[in-house]
Amino acid sequence: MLKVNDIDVYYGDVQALWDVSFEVNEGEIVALLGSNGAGKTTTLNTISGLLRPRKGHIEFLGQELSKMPAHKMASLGIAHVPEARRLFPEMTVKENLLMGSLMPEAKARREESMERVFTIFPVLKERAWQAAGTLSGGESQMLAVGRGIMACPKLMMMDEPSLGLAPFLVDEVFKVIEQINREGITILLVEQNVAHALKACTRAYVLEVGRITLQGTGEKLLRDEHVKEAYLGV
Amino acid sequence: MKKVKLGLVLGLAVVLVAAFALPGCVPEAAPPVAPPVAPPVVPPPPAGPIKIGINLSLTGPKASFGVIDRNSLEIARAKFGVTEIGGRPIAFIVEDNRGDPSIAKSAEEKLATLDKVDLIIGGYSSACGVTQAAAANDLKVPHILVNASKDDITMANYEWVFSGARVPASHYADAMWSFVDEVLIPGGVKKVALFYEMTDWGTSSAKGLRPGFEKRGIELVYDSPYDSTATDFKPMLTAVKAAKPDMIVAVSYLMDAGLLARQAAELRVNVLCYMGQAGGYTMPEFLKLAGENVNYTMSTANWSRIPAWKGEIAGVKWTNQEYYDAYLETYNAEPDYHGSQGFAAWQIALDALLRVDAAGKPINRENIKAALEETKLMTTMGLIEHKEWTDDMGHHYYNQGLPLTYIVQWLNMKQEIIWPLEGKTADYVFPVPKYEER
Amino acid sequence: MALFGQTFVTGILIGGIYAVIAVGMTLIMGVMKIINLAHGALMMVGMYVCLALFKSFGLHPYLGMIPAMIILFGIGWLLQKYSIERVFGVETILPESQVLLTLALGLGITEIIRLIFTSNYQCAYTPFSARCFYLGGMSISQPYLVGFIIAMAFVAALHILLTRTDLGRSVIATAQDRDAATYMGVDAKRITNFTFALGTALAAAGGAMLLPIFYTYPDVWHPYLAKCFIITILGGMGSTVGALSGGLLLGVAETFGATYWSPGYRDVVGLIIFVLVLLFLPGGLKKVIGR
Amino acid sequence: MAEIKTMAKKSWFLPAILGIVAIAFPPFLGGYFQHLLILMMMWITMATAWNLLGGYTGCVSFGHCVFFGLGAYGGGLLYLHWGISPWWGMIAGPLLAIIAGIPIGLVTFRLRGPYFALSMLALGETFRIVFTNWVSVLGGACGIVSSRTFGVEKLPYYYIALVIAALSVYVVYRLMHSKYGYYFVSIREDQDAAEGLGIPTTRYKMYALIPSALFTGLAGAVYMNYMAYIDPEVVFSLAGISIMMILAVMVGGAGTLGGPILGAVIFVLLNEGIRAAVGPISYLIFMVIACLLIMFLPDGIIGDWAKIKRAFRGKKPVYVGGE
Repeated sequence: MLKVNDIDVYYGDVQALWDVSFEVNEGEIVALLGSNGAGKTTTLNTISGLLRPRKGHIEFLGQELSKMPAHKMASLGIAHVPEARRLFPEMTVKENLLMGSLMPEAKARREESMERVFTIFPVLKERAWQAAGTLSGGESQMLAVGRGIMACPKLMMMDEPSLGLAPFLVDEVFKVIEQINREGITILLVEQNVAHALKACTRAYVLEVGRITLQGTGEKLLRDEHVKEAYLGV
Repeated sequence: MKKVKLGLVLGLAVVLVAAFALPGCVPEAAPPVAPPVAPPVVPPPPAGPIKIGINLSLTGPKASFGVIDRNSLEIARAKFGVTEIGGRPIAFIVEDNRGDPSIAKSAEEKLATLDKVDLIIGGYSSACGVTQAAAANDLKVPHILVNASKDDITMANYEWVFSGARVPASHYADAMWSFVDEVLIPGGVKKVALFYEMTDWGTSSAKGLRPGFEKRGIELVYDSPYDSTATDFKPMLTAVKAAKPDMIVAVSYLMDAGLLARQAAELRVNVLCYMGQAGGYTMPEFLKLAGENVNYTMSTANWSRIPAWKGEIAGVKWTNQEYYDAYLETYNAEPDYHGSQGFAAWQIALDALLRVDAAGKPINRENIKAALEETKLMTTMGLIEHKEWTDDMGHHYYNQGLPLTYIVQWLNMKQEIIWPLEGKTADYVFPVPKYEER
Repeated sequence: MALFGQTFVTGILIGGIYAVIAVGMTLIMGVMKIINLAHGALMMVGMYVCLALFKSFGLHPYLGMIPAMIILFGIGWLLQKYSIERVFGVETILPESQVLLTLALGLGITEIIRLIFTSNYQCAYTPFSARCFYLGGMSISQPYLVGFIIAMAFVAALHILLTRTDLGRSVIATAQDRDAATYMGVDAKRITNFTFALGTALAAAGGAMLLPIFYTYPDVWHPYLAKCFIITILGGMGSTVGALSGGLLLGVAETFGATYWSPGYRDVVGLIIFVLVLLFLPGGLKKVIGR
Repeated sequence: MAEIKTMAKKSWFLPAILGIVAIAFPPFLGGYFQHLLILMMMWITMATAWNLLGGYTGCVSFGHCVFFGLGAYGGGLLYLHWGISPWWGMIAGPLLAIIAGIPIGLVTFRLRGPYFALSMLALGETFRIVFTNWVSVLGGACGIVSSRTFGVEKLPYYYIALVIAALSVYVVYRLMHSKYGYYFVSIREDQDAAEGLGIPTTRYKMYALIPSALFTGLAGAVYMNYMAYIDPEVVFSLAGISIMMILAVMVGGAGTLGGPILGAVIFVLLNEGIRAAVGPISYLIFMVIACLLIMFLPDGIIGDWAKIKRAFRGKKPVYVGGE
């Protein structure tokens, strides 16, 4: 579904990614793991078109992404649930959700998707008229994910959905991720919470200082010595 | 992209070089060994045109009047048809000073030293007038002031600066006092509200008015400056109404006069007499903006197309009405007293030039200056003489004329002269009817 | 009492017109995060379009408002697309170079208008301009009232546009988080162009409402630009309700300052409010009233 | 060619040449050019002073006319009230500017970016209106006509303006080559990070503001003495003083030492040159050029020098790492 081939990405003159390649197949949950500053968010922003690779290609459903303007991604069926939530703080919860479904196909199913989000996250229904800036950390995360669901995407890219959440909420979030995936949305997950992510994902890649160093199924990586040492603290 | 940038940089370079070269292409012929304290006046070459520098605000917020002045000078030049004197053609060199005193000084310096003009005409705003007059006097170029009304300009002893047709700000009201004494005070005016726009002109006019009221025992119940660019004068007029004056005296710029008349009518600020101080109250725009609300408004004035002032220069007869018609025809707009001052400035200049030539002397700065000192000429602003005199406020003026002032009243949407009585075109209406009863 | 009431009514009526001009500025400032110093000059262009229509076709400024808004929408779009956008987002030592560009544009536009229409003071006087009615000793000017009503209608329509439509929500979203809006599929550049054009059209509407009660000349805009800043800061960036309340508040405060203090210090009142709000109520009235 | 380059690299070479030209040349010029040179020196002082606070420290002030105006009024008020020679304004003016600058800084430095710019703009307007209205103390709208110390002579004014301009450039140069300069730039680049490093940002902004106000005030005092006439409309002008200062700096290059100097020279020459050449449409042309400069050289001529060189070289590749 999504193929990233050999991309190099720069911030100005500073290189951030070297020869990054990976792919996501339909129906999978693919995790992109790594510590702070490894280049995970950079990778997502490059797929989203906010950054441009100097070298390499990105393909989504057979279409070349690396030359397409950033705002076209949503219409192709890619939903980006960004890091640090990036909600619209002065808009209400409901308006934030509506913003998720601007593309014609998603717009046609707006009511339906809204119901779906409210079933998954009942608390959002209670807070529907509250400004997004006033939500708690867990609620904002739910809203960010909910906004992604509103887009009825083919691929959802999630950037650190568990960041800064209480442990029981983290479990909750991963449950939701798996549930969304079961409903037919492919997921590209960027995480620092390696243990959780590896359990949830089909396959995973490890990014270290801008390079892919390891890849394999979740179970395989869970048993990998390097992963154990560096990320699982075993 | 690259090509655009290259073109831009090249273009810029050309402009810069031009900026250096254009003013500089006439090499400065400064006197080689002259002592710097008193640079001698370089006599202009006998042949070549007679150069007249025009230094006015043609752009910027004060452009409107600078343009009227320039247009009027052109009309005057066309009207009298003198294109050459003593075999030398007359050339106008126009400089735009944007109403900025430091640019006005730059322009004056350029005219005097690079263009080597024989005479400069200009100065609309007071700020520019001050610096232009000082520069002209330093550079020993005769300068005819057009509008700049600040009293101080001709109170400085500038022997090269002539101010015939322009009225010092504190004398705009001269004609009013006899009217106050003979009509208004007997008619029951005891309390006056004074408001004035807060530039130099408004402030100095107000300063000239206050002692006059004080001397006559008339109480000032309201006295305030205001910003002439405001949209809404109702707060001020509301306060004026609450002060219950018998008479309003207003010093207004241009469009604020119209708005004030309109809004005074809306608020029904009824007084026995609403007296403007020339400026906006005598101009064509006043009628355009205030419509029928102009009626009964009085104003001091120093020019109107009605008085049958006339004269003859270079064998061409003129009247005020002819100037008015020519302006209306050429520029499709009505002139006002600023323009008349511009017209008069060329009358004064042309008269001086012709007298120099008639006396058989070469036309140069010294001789023009000497001729201007002798000026005694009927102009659109009345009889002009450049004299040294002291007024009752103790102001001592040099080379200052005193154009006649009188009072007009708007009646049936027309300006009529009502005072002094010997020049009247209509009888004054006093006290004026209330707004409700009009 | 009549003094107080008259002052209050006058302030409210003029404040409504201020609000329309400022609401365009507050939108642009909210979305682009730069101060648009060309806003006043564009309002002046709107006034001249109305004036030209009035002079040549006798079209009343209230009707001329519609073509004026359309024309200014186009001018705004072009200016944004071909000039301001070029420096927008370019890394510079001082981001304020963009502000300076808008200023240079504003002054340049003023000179173009001067070339076309000359520096003369002009007005669109109709007998309607001076009509008013009286209510308990207070006079209420009809053109002020009509201007106020149209202004309120514009602010309301804008508010509905911004909160009830996808286009409007995209504008607000872009103002709050440009990248996140892009993730949602919003073409932020296009939305910025649209916002600039819409803001410009609203300034033109404000100019059209001023024309029957005021007059115009190429430099007419300077005080209005200052008022727009004050209202934007007072109301909070990007907020229609903030701009409305800010406009009304400024109108009333100025009017009271002029009546009870001195007409000469009228503009100082606004400036003092401005600095106080900056210091003690950062974010403006928006913070207090929600949005 | 190479020799010239190495010589130019020595930091004293260019200033020395410029200095000799600036000292030796003007007596041979006519009055008009001397006048332009005086204006140029005044603008160099103002642009350099603005650049210290705006360009280096990142506090873009849209209200520097406050300091210019106070600098001018220092001497004006002495003359108006006590008949003291406005010459003393050269001391009183800048002093007044600093005295006003300290509270202004304390209040406005709490704000950042566009908010700081706007608050300064509002202050500039407030000063203008107060000076216009308060007739009894400040002279009001009529302004102050004062005496001229050197009469018709222009050269003394020129040399004084030259010394002040040179002094302002030297002071800024020394400041920027001390630890202060380092702090100033770090505040501009990232105020939060600077605060995180323990730099008292408000105090350092004040250290930038005081010399900035001082030299802007001195320029005002020179203006006052030279023109012998001031009024609030002119010296507290937003479009004529505050904005033009920024424009001069931006054209030359903000945050560079040479930028304000070059910008001021271009500003005066371009302004007067176009005005003399084309008359009333000059302002439009001036603004069009300003627009193009900002659009294509947003960091100014010196700041974008590399860009200009690249444009001249056409498509030739730029070698990184020197020749």
